[in-house]
Amino acid sequence: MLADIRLVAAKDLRIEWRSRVTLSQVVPFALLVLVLFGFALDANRPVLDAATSGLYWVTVLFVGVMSVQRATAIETTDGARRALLLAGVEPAAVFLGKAVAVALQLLFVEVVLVGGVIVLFDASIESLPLLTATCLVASVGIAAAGTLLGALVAGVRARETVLPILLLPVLAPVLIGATRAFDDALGTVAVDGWAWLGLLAGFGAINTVLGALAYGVLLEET
Amino acid sequence: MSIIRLQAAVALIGRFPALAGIDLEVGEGEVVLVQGPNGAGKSTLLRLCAGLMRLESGEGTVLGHDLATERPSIRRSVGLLGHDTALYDDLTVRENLDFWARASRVDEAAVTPAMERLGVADRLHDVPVALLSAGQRRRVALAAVVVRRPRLWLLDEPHAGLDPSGRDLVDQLVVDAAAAGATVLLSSHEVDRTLELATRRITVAGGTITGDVTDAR
Amino acid sequence: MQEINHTGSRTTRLLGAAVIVGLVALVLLGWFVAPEDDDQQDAVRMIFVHVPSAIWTYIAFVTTAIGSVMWLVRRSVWWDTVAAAAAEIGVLFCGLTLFTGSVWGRPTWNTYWDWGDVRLVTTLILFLMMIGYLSVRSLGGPESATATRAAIVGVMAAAILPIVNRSVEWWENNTLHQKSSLTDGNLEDMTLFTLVVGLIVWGLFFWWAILHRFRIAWLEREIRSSDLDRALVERRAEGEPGASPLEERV
Amino acid sequence: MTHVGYLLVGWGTTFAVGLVYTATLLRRGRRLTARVPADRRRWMTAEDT
Repeated sequence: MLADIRLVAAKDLRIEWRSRVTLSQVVPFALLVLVLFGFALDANRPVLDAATSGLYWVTVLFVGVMSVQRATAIETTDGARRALLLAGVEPAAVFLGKAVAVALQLLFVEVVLVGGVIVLFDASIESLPLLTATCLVASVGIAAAGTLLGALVAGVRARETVLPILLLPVLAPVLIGATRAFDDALGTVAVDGWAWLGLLAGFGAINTVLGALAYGVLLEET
Repeated sequence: MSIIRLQAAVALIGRFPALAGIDLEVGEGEVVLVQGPNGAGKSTLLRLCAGLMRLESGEGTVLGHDLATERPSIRRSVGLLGHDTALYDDLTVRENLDFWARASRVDEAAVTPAMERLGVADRLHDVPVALLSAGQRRRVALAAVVVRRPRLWLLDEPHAGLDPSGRDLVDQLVVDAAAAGATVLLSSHEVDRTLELATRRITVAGGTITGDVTDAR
Repeated sequence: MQEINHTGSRTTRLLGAAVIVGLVALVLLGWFVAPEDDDQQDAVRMIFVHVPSAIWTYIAFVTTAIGSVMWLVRRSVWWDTVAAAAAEIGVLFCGLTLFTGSVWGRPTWNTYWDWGDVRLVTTLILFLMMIGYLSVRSLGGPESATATRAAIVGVMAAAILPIVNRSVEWWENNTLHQKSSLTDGNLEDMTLFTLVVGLIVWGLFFWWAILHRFRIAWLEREIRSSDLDRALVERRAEGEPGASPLEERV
Repeated sequence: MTHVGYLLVGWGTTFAVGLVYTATLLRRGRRLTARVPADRRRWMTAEDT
């Protein structure tokens, strides 16, 4: 099972590395969104400072939707999903493998965005452990919910527009939780970030379990 | 020991009886040619035997596994070549085959001989699949089946899209597979070519088997 | 059985009549009999519409979640149709809940949208998720695939609703916003009675609507399946004469 | 009677939406029933899923 997870994750990451979409398109897009927020709010310094973590995580959510769409596209070409079934790989392993690949890509973009936020919004990190923990746990939640919903709309005509409608409301708790945790980590609001981290962990756990169970049912439907 | 045993098997696409009561018994080592017009149910029959479809009614076993309850284990032990080649365009030929070999829990050492066998080893092995022609893609897909060394080969129009040398290659593969004790079920529109290959010919029409001739070869 | 050309039946006619009678009673009770509130005066009468909608919204979504699970576990077509019917009515009630909530919020908290009201914000997120559910329902493709996709969205919405509620609750508390205590306060018996009447009327309407919507969903399924049948029969007929090597799906 | 305006909007919209939905349900029901052949028109009850 673990070998299958590593196998699928490695495959997705190699395809991603080969086409460099994350590097060449997703990261610039994320930074661009930050810049646009900067234009919109910069004149008003206090608002920008207070909103930094919120803007950060809205940007990450958009990036999440894009990465999930990419990851899903990989499998829909040429009946790969059916072949995975045929190869006898555990569906849960396929799900976890793809989720890991999405999570890692998200983490990469998040690190870049932390740099962006420090430079562009001159945020200062008060608690690095909380910051990194939040990124890790939130990425797991986004990747888990995203990978399942991505597979759900795979092969459907209007999947580019349906996925955001499905995914973004589901990620509302992640947006709320991660933003609050970052407020604590960046010292902008006196709030207990670690409690919020627990909530994020709950969200991640539920979606990981649900995804692992439901992915097989979805693959069977092809 | 019968490799495939189907009794009154019915498989639906939506509500349409793609297979409307199939009775079929295929023994080990047989090479069965499945013929019939479009929409007759050839592809569905192959996909049913591969464990990819739900058995609506009737019963059946493939390689000793029950079609209703043990479909995952059936899928693990068959090699299906369908219309789509299930390859990742961004990966090279070797990377694709390595992936499918490891996914099928087969030793990767089998990849190189399979590639040589299908003539995609020398120039093509590090070429991304996206750049290959349709015929070359089918050879790689065939290589993926060869690598798994399945006991039951399910080939859906294996000759389609191949040049003459490719078609001979397919014939040779089928002969070698049967010689090695595997069972082959292949559907094809090229009636003349595949005739000598097959030990048995069944015709499918309207979702049922309308003819079953065992050649006295 | 005489020719029926509508989705009605004796039960739905009975229910329909009961709903109409109930609504008349509710208006009389709600507007004239029930007492006004000390600080809200008559604005409180919105409760008789807002609360029943909210409660029946959640009942509808629980029905959808149950139907989704029953489809995934037992592939029960009947439950899948129930889930689809309940979801549409749930979204309608949810919209009404949000609308009446904000209209009521205007005079009471002088804002149309009150981010501080945990229930309102949670219901909004649920509303968006269930709109996603309905869009998945209309994606097309094979019946069983659509049912499975919708069922997974249904289960997912139900699974993360507690997390959504908790996250909104914590988030709202941290902003130390004055929590609306209206619905939890002690209600005079007349108000309580009217509220119960409201709940009953909404329940009858829900029952009436889901019977019709179930039958409509069932008929739609019939039509879609027979269309697929005809297409495949066509394909088979077209395939009969010479075998053309075009890509064959069946 | 205070806030009559808000109450009218709140209650009125609820009833209006209810009425419109009722009408669409009945119309959809009638239109769809016509398109389905008589034998298949019977909607199954709980047991025969």
